[in-house]
Amino acid sequence: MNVIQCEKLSKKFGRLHALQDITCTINGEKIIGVIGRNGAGKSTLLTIIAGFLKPTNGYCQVFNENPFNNIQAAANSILIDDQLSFSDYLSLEEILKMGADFYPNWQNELAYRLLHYANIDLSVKHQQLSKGQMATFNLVYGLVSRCALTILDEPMNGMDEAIRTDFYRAILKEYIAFPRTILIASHHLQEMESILEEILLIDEGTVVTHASVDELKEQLIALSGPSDRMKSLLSETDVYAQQIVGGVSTAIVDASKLFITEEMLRTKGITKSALTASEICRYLTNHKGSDIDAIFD
Amino acid sequence: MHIHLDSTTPIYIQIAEWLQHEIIANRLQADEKVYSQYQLAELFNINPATAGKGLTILLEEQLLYKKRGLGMFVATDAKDRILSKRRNEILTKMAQEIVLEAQRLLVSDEELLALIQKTQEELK
Amino acid sequence: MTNATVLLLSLLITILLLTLVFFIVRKVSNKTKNFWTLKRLSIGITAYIAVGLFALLYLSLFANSSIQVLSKSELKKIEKNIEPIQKYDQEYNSSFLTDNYKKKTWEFDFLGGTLPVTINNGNEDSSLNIRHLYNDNIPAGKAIVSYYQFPAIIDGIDISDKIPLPNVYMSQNQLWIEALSRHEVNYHRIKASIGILDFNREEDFDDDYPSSIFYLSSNFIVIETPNGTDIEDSQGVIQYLR
Amino acid sequence: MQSLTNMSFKTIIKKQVKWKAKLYSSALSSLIILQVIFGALLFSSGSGSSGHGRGNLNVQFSIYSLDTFLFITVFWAFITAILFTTKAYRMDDLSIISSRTSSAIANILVLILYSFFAVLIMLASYYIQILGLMLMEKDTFIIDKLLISPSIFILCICSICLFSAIGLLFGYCFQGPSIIKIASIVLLAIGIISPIIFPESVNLQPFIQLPDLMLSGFYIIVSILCFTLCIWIADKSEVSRK
Repeated sequence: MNVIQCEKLSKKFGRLHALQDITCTINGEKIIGVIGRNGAGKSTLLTIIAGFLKPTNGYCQVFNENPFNNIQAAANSILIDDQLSFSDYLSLEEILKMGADFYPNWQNELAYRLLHYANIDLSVKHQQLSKGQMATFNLVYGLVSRCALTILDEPMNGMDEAIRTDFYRAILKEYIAFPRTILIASHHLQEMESILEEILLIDEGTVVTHASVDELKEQLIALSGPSDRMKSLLSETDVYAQQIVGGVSTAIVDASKLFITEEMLRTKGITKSALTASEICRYLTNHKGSDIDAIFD
Repeated sequence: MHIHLDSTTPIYIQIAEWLQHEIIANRLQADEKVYSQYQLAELFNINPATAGKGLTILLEEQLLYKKRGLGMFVATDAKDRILSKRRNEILTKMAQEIVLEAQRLLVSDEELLALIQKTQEELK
Repeated sequence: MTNATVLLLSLLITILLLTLVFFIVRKVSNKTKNFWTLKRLSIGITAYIAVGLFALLYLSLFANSSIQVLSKSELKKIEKNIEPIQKYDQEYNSSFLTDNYKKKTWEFDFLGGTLPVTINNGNEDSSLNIRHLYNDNIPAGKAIVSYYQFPAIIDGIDISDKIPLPNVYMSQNQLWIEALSRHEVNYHRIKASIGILDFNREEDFDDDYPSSIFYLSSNFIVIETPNGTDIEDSQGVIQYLR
Repeated sequence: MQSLTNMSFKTIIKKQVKWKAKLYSSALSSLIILQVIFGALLFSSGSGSSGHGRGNLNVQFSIYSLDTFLFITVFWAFITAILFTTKAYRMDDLSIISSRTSSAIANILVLILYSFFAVLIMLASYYIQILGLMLMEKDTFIIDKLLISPSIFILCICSICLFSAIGLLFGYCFQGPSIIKIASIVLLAIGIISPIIFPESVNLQPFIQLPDLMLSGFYIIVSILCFTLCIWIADKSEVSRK
């Protein structure tokens, strides 16, 4: 069964095209990173999947049902973002009690342990928490609810470095303990890359690529070598970025369009190196003329 | 060992290499049960699927074998095969790189051989 | 401006006032949010309802008002009783002046064969019904002034006790009768129903049973003098009864 | 694939109502505060008065009926229902299992439940006021009707319910799709302007003449209509988090 299936999904807010022709399928229990720049449409996509918004065109299905205003979809999915709010009259402890009442797979003890670890006092109220604490609490709330589809939109915003590392590990451990589909939207791919299985890269409201992390990492490579030798090579492939420093040029190219053996490269004195996933995402979503240096020229 | 995220080598290959290393170092004996993908995931803080991919590589090379419902075990001749493979593949590749680098740095063949001999003596 | 617009405007002003108070209350309650936990809130609300229930219980057990609201049948009876008064009065028949209704009597001595009477109505709204009666049993030089109060009922309440008695006195061999200045009585009536509805529905069926019985001649001041003694009524407001 | 949670709509509504009824109880406390304030302001004058002048006697009745408290409660119900549709309340629904439809139904049920409590609070305020009055104004205290009749009780609940239904509909109209938003503004404008231009078109007399229970029934029908519209709009609405 497909967990999420989007077909030619688009969403307009007035004149703004937030999403255009999103087609993607997510199946199985995976941790998937939804990556994109600010305003790429990540949050809009996630809120549509969570059933908060209605697509303007196309359709979106979650667990083979239209999630919009659907109570079964709501019972099996949870969206955690910085807008998550709770009544002013509830202490954190009571919030956990409420969560336990609603979500059948709720892990109350785990919540207590995680919050204790994060040094969050359970007797305070949600809006009294600091930004980082609130993000931590929200993430814990999302994790212990153990919904089949857990959507985390920028879950680590405001958390400090140490707690971020801890909670990426917490997400992983919770996932291993209770496999489910976890969507994590973030622009900090670097720090969560290792726990992801797939990456859904979104830019300007469309899906740029949807691949496993390893596949993504093989999409682009960096070549560097003497400029004259590079020139002929680069004409055959798509170049994403190029920099020439003192006769040595470095270029980011599409690996799938590079038909040349490693020996050939070596004899030409060109070295090949891999890029990190976050670098690849950056290059894939680089728009023409979006080079910051160009502005200062 | 630590997984290097920013290393040019993909994580699953690093996992496969680590397991091979453990076999060579006798920390994983023949016919011993190896880590499951979940154990590896927790150990290295990586996605279980990635860890599984690392195991699959070894499985495909028949360095591991699967017992249904029990998990994966180290093949009897795993250590020998790894060692011979390393000799063949890795060493050849490294030699190639050394030679290429030597050419680039205009080091003569004699000088290169002497350097290798000298390094061997030092590390003995 | 029509009546409806006035009503609409006053309603609007009331609603504005209410809104203002409502939001002030909310602001204040937001400030004390930390004290008002859910538990304390529910305790507070329950306690308030309980106090209300206690008030009701206390009222229904111990509230005995000294003033009774007359029932329809009682009203009917009273109406029947006092209806003839007007008729008798017009026929100069004094037989309606029974002792039951006599509230106060003054006795005065005076000199001479005539008694001058001066009546001071105070203001124009109050009119005193003053009657003159010859009484053989009174010795000469004496006059008896009696105040009779017949039932006066407004909205089912007998207010005859509240009607102020006039000031009656002799001065310089002259009888003075002075109405007291305007007098106000306040009642607090408890009606556990919806007033607007009652008010709009009332006119339909209450015609047969008036809840108010209040005739202009509900009280009389009767001056009794011995036979042969005349009354000097310069204002011409005194009627004679047989 | 792990098995999906299957929760019936009814269970979720039940849980939502349970939590909402608890969490929104501050609304009831603000009703208490409102009533205490207005009860104190109108302590000595009551909700209505009628004056009767007879002679030099002025009889003033201060009538203590349910009107003031009912008016406040009805107003409170209207505002509270609108507040239920505001961001603060809507956002809280998103952190639990809910859909717009389930939230709307839960809101409606909570409002109906609160209508009942509001009547209790209203009566509590009323009887507390009466008790205070009895203790302070013992001599002028008249009991026409101490106990509220069941039909008036039902009518009170129904009127509070009606106004909360109108308020909720009002709120949902502004949360809903833009077509509904525009349509409701136009309807509202017509509703406000028409009685000003044609005051005689507003004639509530026939309604007021209806017996209490029929009036209640009419209120219930209108409330159901409003509530159904609310659910229908909620069903079509997206989550607005602005």
